Amino acid sequence: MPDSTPHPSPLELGSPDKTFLDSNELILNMGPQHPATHGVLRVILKLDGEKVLGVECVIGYLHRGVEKIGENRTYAMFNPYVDRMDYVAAVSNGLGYCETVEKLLQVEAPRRANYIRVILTELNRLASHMLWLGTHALDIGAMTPLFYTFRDREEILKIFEKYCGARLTTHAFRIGGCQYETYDGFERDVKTFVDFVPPKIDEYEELLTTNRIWVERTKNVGKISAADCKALGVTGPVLRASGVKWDIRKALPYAAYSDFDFEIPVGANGDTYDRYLVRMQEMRQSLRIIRQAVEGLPEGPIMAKVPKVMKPPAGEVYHSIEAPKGELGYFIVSDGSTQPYRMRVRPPSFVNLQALDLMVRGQLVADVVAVIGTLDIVLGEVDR
Amino acid sequence: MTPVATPFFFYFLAALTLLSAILVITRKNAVHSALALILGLLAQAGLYLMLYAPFVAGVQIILYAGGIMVLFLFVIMLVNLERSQKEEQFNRQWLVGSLAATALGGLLVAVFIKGKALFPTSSTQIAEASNTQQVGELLYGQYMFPFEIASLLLLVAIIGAVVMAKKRI
Amino acid sequence: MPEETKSPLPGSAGEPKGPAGEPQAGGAQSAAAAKSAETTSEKPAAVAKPAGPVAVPWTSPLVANLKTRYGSGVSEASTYLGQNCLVLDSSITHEILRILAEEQEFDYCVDITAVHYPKREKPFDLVWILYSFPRNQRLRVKTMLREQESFPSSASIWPGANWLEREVYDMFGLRFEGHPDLRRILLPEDWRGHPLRKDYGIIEQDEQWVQANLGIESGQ
Amino acid sequence: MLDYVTSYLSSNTTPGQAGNVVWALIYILIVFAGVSIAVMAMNWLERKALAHFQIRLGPMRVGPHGLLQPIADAIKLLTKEDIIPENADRLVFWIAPLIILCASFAVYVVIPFGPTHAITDLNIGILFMLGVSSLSVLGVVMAGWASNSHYPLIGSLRSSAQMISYEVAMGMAVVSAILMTSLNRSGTGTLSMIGIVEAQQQQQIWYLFKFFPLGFIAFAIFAIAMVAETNRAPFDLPEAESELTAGFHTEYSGLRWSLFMLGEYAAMIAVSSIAVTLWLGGWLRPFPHALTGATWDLAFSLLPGFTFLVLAVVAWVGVIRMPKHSYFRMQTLGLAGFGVLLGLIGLVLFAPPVRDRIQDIFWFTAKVAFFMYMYIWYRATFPRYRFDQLMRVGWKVLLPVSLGVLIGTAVVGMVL
Repeated sequence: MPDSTPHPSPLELGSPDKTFLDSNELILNMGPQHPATHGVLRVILKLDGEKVLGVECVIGYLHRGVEKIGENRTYAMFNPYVDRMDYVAAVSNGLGYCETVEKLLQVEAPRRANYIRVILTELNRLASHMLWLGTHALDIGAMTPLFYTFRDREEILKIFEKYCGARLTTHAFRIGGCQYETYDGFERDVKTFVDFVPPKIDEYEELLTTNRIWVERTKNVGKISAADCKALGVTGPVLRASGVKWDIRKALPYAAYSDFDFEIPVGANGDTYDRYLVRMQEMRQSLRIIRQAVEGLPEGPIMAKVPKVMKPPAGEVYHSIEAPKGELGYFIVSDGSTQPYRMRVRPPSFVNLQALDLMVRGQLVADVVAVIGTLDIVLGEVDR
Repeated sequence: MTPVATPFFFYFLAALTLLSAILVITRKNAVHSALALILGLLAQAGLYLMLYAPFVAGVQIILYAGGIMVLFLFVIMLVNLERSQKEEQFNRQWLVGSLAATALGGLLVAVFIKGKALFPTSSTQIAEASNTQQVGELLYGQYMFPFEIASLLLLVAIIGAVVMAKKRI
Repeated sequence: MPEETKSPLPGSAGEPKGPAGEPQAGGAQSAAAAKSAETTSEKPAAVAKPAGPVAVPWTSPLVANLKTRYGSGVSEASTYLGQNCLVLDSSITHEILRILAEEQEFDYCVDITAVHYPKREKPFDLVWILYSFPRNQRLRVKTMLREQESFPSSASIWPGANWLEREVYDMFGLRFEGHPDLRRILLPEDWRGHPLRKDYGIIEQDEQWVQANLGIESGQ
Repeated sequence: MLDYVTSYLSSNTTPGQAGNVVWALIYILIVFAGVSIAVMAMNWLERKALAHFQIRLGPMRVGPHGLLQPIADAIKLLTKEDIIPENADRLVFWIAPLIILCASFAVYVVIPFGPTHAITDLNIGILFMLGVSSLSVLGVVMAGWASNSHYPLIGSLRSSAQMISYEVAMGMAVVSAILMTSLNRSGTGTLSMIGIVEAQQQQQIWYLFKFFPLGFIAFAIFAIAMVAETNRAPFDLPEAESELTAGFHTEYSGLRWSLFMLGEYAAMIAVSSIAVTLWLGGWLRPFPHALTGATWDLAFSLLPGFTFLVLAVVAWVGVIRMPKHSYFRMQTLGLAGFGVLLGLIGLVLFAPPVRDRIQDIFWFTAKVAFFMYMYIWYRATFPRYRFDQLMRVGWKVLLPVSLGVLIGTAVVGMVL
């Protein structure tokens, strides 16, 4: 057990009604309508001049009661809802949900379906990381990468659209496999994309990786140690940037990930710059996985035998996948009926956001923006 | 070079200076006072210009209006002003104050009348084109020593300020 | 929190009567809830249907160790679908959690959540999902709580439990003793009731809250 | 009266020096109009160039290639509702943009677009410029304070701290350039803007290249400091969108906001003019001494007209590439008209009397335009500095280096 982090006490949010020399403690409210909070996150900053003494996150503005909805819909009906949580990585959400229910039903998705799932999920990871990079760079003041990443993300969304008709909330998978067979030219499209992207990633890196201002803005900003990460339950690239080589795709493989050869990029310092590098490397590794998957795409059925009316035996199961943001888990309790008795989603953004306070203490206001960006949160997932 | 409407500008600037000086002490809001002070300083810079001392006017604008007053405003803005607005602006010592003011005014008038000889009656006009150069020569030639002393004094003040500020960090 | 005492009690209302449109879902749910309350009150997995998988007892040094130390406090240790689960008595759970974290290297608290079984004597299952980085092993710890029963906060074991427990409090109304900042997290401060309790129907949006704060009909 | 007006034409000085009020007013009007048009053009260019950096098209709808976009924006801003926050200090809120605008435009009094193309030539020209432009800090501080809101307050504090800090390094760099003027044959330096350019002419070298690394370093320092001074990327912290929404003018909208923008762009052009005057030889054409002789003179004097003709050709290429559809007829006609206008201007510039008088202005403008392009380029490329890093760059890098350059220039100048 690592030395537990001293728990940040809740801020005293009294009005700074002091005069003269005491007056430098300032409460600044960021959001919920603020360009840098990536949605409707409200952050209350307690400042000493520009130095952050502490933050408090106020969340829930986007709460839609997804878990309650899940308990009142059948298993198949709830499937599209999960796309609405992390809406920039909807495919990952769907994969996690489908696999969990499959586990509960004791159904195995066919091999071909698993390969298609891996391809689409990794494409989605790329899309999510590209969106993250663009907005993160924009927060730090570099406008241009945003447009480059959106240009390339568009290609991914086009593949999604061709595959299932939707771009963002794809509902790409069904419980038991995939509903759609790949369209004609799917392999060609994906291969073209895999060849097309690496130079683009080089282009982003050229703009940022060695840019002095970028390095100064991100190095040693929002540092978090591996021990703190584990204690706070932080997962995903944030954990890996702190030096923990842990990725559910490797640790507890799911879908077809055990078939592929890829590396887990790891950082050393756990600062914003390392997280940036880790995510950039992850994009390259995703491309590697996609290439292997599309080249070895097996023939066969895409749907396992799943009863029309799904009534999983009573029991409970927790299953998690490595979403672009971290560990995305589903805990489903079945009572043998057509609806889940309890549907719990373990969102990575929600847990990761908790680390914000620890990461920005003692840093400057501008760093809060950088750190919110580097945590890569999606408020739809935080609030559910 | 023929000056245009000199008396008008002189009286205009003089009136502006006086008006802003009065505003400085009568405004309750410290920021307004500071702004009035800036206006006064700018009017003074205009007066310097009329005296064919463009260098002094320029320095006046850069240092006083542009530099010092910004720092003034900084401090005023950071300090809570609510209290000062509620407080009474003038205290009860107006009798003593006006006495002192009269005395000072009398002194100035007396000096002006008695010591008329001290003031040059015909202004020796410095050529505008080389005004700056002459100021420089005076500063670095005749008044070298006092100039250096003054800069040393400022250096001491800067170091003192840094030391005092550091203690709080 | 004052609303704690005012919150609807289990079994008092049963299924809420929503407007027409959702009666089937509500009926199915109440039936399901009743059935689960009857048959799976203790261990839902144990009485699975004939075709379904069966939970098998989980034996490991860890379980043996705990059983010798706490005896009957470890009421069940089972493996269902390859997932290990410990069911513990609520009085010793906190202690065991601490042992798991500090001695058995379960250094990552994945999730804390709860399940509501309104018909049961102890209506709440409080569930921890733990993970051990060194062992690469996942473990589920469950304990059962009574209505109004509070439980020691595990934020002192895993600081990350802070928000997770706040969410459990927000959604189920379970209180955690010694929690550094037990407030509602997702719902507004003045929300009434705890939505993930089974007796808080999906239709039963807090009409009053919507009316008061948004000035509109809730439209449900 | 007519004599009074025409008498100036034969004189060979600026209207201010000649004491000719009528011509001074005419010049002021021309400069004011010219700068306003330049700001509009800059606005359009920035949006277009930035868009192309970022694989976008930028404004395309209002007029051909969005040429009328600045005008549309201006109309929009002028007709917007005038909002003053309830708790704002109305008087100060009202004055702040005016101060910034006045400060930015007053600077143009001494900018020499040519040996006689300046409103006046002050003996303390460069001092006047620095002084007046330092007044715009006041406007920023006032705007931030008067808005009575946190973001503008922090924005204005940042902004004014930044402007004051970089003014120091900027001043040092300027002084080293002024030192170079005193190293001429007659031995007396000058602060006059025209005098500085003439000194470069006399010494037959742009100060950028004088004492080779020294002049260049001073110029580089100035080029960095002037970006910070005008609050532009990568030093645009006061307006850091992602942190402070819009900095000191968060609460401003409509006309007042447009005054801030106008002031900002005017200030950008003004500081670029200082850089051009001090280091890039002001209105002097490139290679005035290496490439001499009547042929070269003629070639260089034809360049302005030639540039406009090239622009006209570009416009006409645009006309040809326009889709042939009735929907685009107005756009095509507008672009064609614009091309014809540019071509006509180019032809007028070929006429010998115009050619000779306009050449200085052309070169000055071209050099300023280079800086304007750099501004856009910075904005497209760099992330934003953090406040403490900005201060560190200003005080710990630029200031010591500029002091070193100053001492170095003095020493080298004495030795040579």
